Amino acid sequence: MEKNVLIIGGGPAGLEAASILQKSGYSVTLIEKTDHLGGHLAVWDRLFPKGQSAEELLYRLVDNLGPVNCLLNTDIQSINVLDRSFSVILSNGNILLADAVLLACGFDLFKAEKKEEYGYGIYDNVITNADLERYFQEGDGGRIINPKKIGFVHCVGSRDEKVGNLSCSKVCCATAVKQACEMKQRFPESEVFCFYMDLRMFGRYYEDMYLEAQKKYGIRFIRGRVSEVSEKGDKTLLVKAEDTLSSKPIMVSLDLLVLMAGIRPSASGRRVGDMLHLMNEEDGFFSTKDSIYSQQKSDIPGLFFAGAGTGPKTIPETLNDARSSALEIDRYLKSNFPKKK
Amino acid sequence: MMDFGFTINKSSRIDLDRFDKAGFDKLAKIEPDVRKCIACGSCTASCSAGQFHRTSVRSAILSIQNAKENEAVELLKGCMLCGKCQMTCPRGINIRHLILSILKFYGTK
Amino acid sequence: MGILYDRLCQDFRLREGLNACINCGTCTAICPAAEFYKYDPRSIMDIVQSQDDEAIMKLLKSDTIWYCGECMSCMTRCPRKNAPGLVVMALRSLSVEMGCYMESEKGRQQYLLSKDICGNVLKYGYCVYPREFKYQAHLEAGPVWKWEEEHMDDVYERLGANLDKPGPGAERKIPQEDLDDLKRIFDVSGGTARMRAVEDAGLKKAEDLGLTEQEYAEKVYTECNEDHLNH
Amino acid sequence: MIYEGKQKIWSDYQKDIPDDHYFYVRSCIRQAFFPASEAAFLDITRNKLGRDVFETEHHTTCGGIAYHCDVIPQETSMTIIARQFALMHKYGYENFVCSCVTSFGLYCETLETWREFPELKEKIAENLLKSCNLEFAVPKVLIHSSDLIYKFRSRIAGQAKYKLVDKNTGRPLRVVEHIGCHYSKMFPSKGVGGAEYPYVLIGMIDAWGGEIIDYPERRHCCGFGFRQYFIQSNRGYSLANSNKKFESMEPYEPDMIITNCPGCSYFLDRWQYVIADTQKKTYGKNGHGIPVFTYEEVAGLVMGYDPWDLGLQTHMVGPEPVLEKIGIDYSPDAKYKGVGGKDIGCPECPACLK
Repeated sequence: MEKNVLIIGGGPAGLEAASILQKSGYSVTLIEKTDHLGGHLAVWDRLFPKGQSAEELLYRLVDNLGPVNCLLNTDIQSINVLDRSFSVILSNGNILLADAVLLACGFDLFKAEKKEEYGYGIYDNVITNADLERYFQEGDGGRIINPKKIGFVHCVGSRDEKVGNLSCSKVCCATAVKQACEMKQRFPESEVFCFYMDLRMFGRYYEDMYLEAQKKYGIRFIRGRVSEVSEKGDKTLLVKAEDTLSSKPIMVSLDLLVLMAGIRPSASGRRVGDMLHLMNEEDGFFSTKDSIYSQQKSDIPGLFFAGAGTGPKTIPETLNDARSSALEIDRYLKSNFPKKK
Repeated sequence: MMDFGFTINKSSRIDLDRFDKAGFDKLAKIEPDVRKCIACGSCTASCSAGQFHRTSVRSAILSIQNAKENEAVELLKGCMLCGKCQMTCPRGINIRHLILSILKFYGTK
Repeated sequence: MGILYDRLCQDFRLREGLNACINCGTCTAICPAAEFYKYDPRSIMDIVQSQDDEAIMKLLKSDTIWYCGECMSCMTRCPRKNAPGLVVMALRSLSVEMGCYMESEKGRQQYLLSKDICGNVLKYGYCVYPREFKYQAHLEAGPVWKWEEEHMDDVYERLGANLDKPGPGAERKIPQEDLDDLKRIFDVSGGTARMRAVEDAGLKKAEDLGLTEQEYAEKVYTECNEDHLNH
Repeated sequence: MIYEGKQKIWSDYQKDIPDDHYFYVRSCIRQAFFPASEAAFLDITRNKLGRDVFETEHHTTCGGIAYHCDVIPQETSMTIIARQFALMHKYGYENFVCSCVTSFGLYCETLETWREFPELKEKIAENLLKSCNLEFAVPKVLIHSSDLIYKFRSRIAGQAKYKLVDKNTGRPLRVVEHIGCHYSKMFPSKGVGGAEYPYVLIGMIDAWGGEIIDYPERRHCCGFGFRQYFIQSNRGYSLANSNKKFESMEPYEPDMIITNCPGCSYFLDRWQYVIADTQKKTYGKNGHGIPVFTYEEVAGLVMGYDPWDLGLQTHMVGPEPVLEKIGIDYSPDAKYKGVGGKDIGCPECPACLK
C-alpha cells in the first residue's frame, strides 16, 4: 500500500515537496488554510535578483503538482502522534492517517504598525514591502501617485530587540534594492533613498544588483536606521535618521516611505507546533534536530520541516529545502516501512 | 533688543531636501563612477596627503550628497594626486579623475 | 585595557544602558544635543563599548559628555533597548569622581550647578526656589518675573501659594527636621562628599586664575567657547 | 493621518489609575512658576470631584533636577525618593501621585532599577533607615497628576462652564499638546497612550471640545536639558529646541499649547518672548504669541475658574486671545491685582510680544 504523506502549507516549500513526493510514489495530501496556493509568493510580483515573475514560478510549481490531493481553506483541528504514524483531524471534520508529516507553514510578515514611530497605519504615505508588491501586481495607484521622493527602510521588525526580534530576516536588503530599482523604472525622475544598517548582499548576483542600483538608478544608500517619521500638513513625510558615515543627524522629506517588514515565525505554524509540543529556538522559529546536518528533521520521527518555518529563507533556498525534506521523508519511509518481497 | 547672554544654537542637521540633484546628475554625467562608492574607506586609509591635511574622497562624495559641497572641496584640496587610493578602491573608481572633476565642478563656487 | 570600563560598569546606569550597541544611529537621529551641539551619542556608545581606556579617558575630560540634556528621547527608539542618556550620566559621574570634569569648560559648570541646586535642596528642600531665581540672572523670565520678584509675597499669596509659611502648600517652609533628614541622606549616600569635592575644585581653580569666588562663578555662568557650536 | 491607527495604539497603552486615595507630592518647578496650577489641581480633585488627595508639609523635592544636573549621585536621589515613598506609607497611602514629570520619570526609573538590582534596593533601604529612621516602602500605584485629570476628564466636562470652542464661529480651538519627555519616553508602558502617540492630554482636549493638531516636531523635547538651562551660556541649546518646535507648528495656526510638564510650560512660554525680542518673530496672530497652558489651567478654565486665580497673569504670552475666543468672562483690570484687589503694580509690557 502507498504510504501517506501530509503536507501542511501550500506555499513554495509545500508545493515543491508535494510534487516530488507524489512523483516518488507516495500518496500526498496538501492542506492550505487560505483559499489559494502559493503563500506569499502569490501576492508578490517579481523576485530578486533578476526580476523573474513570481506568477510564472507559482504556475510552474502548481503545474508540477500532478494528482496531489490539495485541500484549500483547510486547517488542522488536531494532530496526534501515534506509534509510527499521525492521526489528524482536519477543520472540515475529515480524519486522516499519515505516515509522515511535513510542516511547511512558512512565515508571517512582521506587523509594521508595531514600529509605532514609523506610523504605518497612521500616516497615509507609509506602506510596506508587501503593499508595494501588490501595487506592482495590480498596477492600482492607490496611495502611489507619481512620488518624487521615495524612501526604503531596511530592518523593520528585524534586528530589533524592542519588538522582540534580534535576528536578521535575510531577504529584506535584496528586496529593498529590487523594489527601489523597480520604482526608479516606473518613476525615472524620482529620488530614491535606502536607509540601511548593513547591506547584506550575500547571494549570487546580489552585489551586481546593488551596483546597478547605485550606478544605473542613482539610488542613494544612507547608513542609518530611521528613528522617526512624521506627517506634514500636505501628507508628505519628514524622515529622520543619522547619516552614521558622517556622524550627523539627517532629515529628508518624502512622498512615499516603504517599510521592509521582516520575516516572523508563522502564527498558524506555531499553532500546529504547539499541538505537537515542538520546541522553538529563541528567535521563535522551530528547533531542528541539528542546525547543520539535518535541518529538515524535527525531534519527532516522521515529522519534517521545509521552508521558512525554520528561519528566514530566500525562494531558491526554500525550494532546495523542500527537495531536501522530500528526500529525508523518502529515506524515512523506506527505512521504517520496508517493502515486503 | 535685549542681550540675554545667548542666542539660538545653529543646527547641524543635514537637510537632504537641499541636495542639488541636477548638479549632481551633471557631475555624474562626466563621472559616472561617483555613484559607485560604497564608503568602505580604503581611499581615506591609504591617503598620503591625509597625514597632513584632512583628506577623504569617500567623505567628499558623501558631503556632496548631503548638500555640503564646500566641505567636499575642503576635503579634497590637499590631495597631491599620488593615486594610491585608486589602487585600493574595490569598486575600481578612477579617483584621480574624479577628484579633479569635483574640484573643477564645485571648487569655483 | 578596560580599567575605566570596569569602573563604569559599577554604575547601575551603565549596566542598564549599554548592551552591545549596533551603531545604527537612531539615538543621534533625534537627539536634541546632536542637532544643536557638535555631538553624536552613537559615537559615545561606541567608544565606551570599545573598552579603550585611552579613548574613555579622553571622553571623561571632554566637553562632549556635558552636551546631553538628559531628555532620554534616545531610550525610546534604540533597537537594542540601550539608553545612551544613562551611559552619559555614568560617564559624568565618573568624570566628577576622578576630577576629569575640571579639564573642560562645560565640565567646570558643575561647580555652579552643585552650589546652586544642592544649595537649594539642603537649604529649602526644593531644587528651585523662587527667591533664589533672580531676574538679573534669568532675563528670559521676562518683565513678568521681574514684577513677581519685586512683589513676591503678594503675588504668591494671590496665586494660592503658601510661600515660606508653615503647613502644606506650594513653596511652604519645609520643617527643619525634614531638611535635617535631607542633610543626613546626602551624608550617607555620597551626596555631601561629591558636593564638597566639586566646591573645593572650583575654588581652587578660581584661586589659580586669581579670581574671587564671585568672579569665578560669573565666568562659569557666562563663558562659552564658540567651538561647542555648529557653524 | 488615519485616526483609527492612533486609536488602536491608544487602546494598547492604558494604565491602572485608581479612583481615590492619593498621596500627593509637589513639583519644584510647578510650585515655583505655576503655584496656582497645583492649587487648582487640589481644588478640582478634592472639592469638585470629592477625592481624597493628601499632602504633607514634610515631603520635599525628589532631587530630580539635581540628579539630572549630575550634581548628586544616583544613590542620593534614590534615598530621597525612598523617603518620599516612606512618608506615603507612614500616612497610610499606597497610591502615589506626583505633580512633576521629571519626578515621575525618575520614580519609574528608580522602581525599575530596584526591581532589576535588588542589592541596590537593600542598600537604599539601609540608607533610609540610617538617615531618616523610616520604614522602606514602595507605592502600589504610581501616577502623574495629569493621569488623574485624564481619568476624570469626562466628569470635568460634565461640570464645565465653557468648551474649547470659538464662541463666534463654533469651531473647536486648535490645540497643540506637548508631553514632557520623562512622562513616557523612558518607559512607554507607564504613560497613557505610550511614547509615540501619548493620549493623556489628547483625551482631555477631546473631552473638552478642542481639536488636536499633530505636527512634525510634536515629539521633540522642549529643550530644558537641565544643565543646558541652569547655566546661562548653555541656554542657546534650550532656546534652539523650542524654536524648532514653534517653526514646525506655525503652519497649523494653533490657538494654544497644552503641556503636562511644568518645565515645558515655562520654556515654551518664555522662549516665545526671547524669540519675539531677538528675532522679531511671533507665532500667534497680530503680534501675539501662542498661549501656553498647564493642563490644570485648561481644566480650570473650562470649569469656569477666574483666569487670574489660575495664575495666567504670570505667563509672558498673554492668554487673552484664547479667553476671548472661548468667551470666558474675565476682568482685564484685575489681571495684576493682589488678594482683595490690592494694587501691586504691574509688569512692564514688552514691546515685542502682546
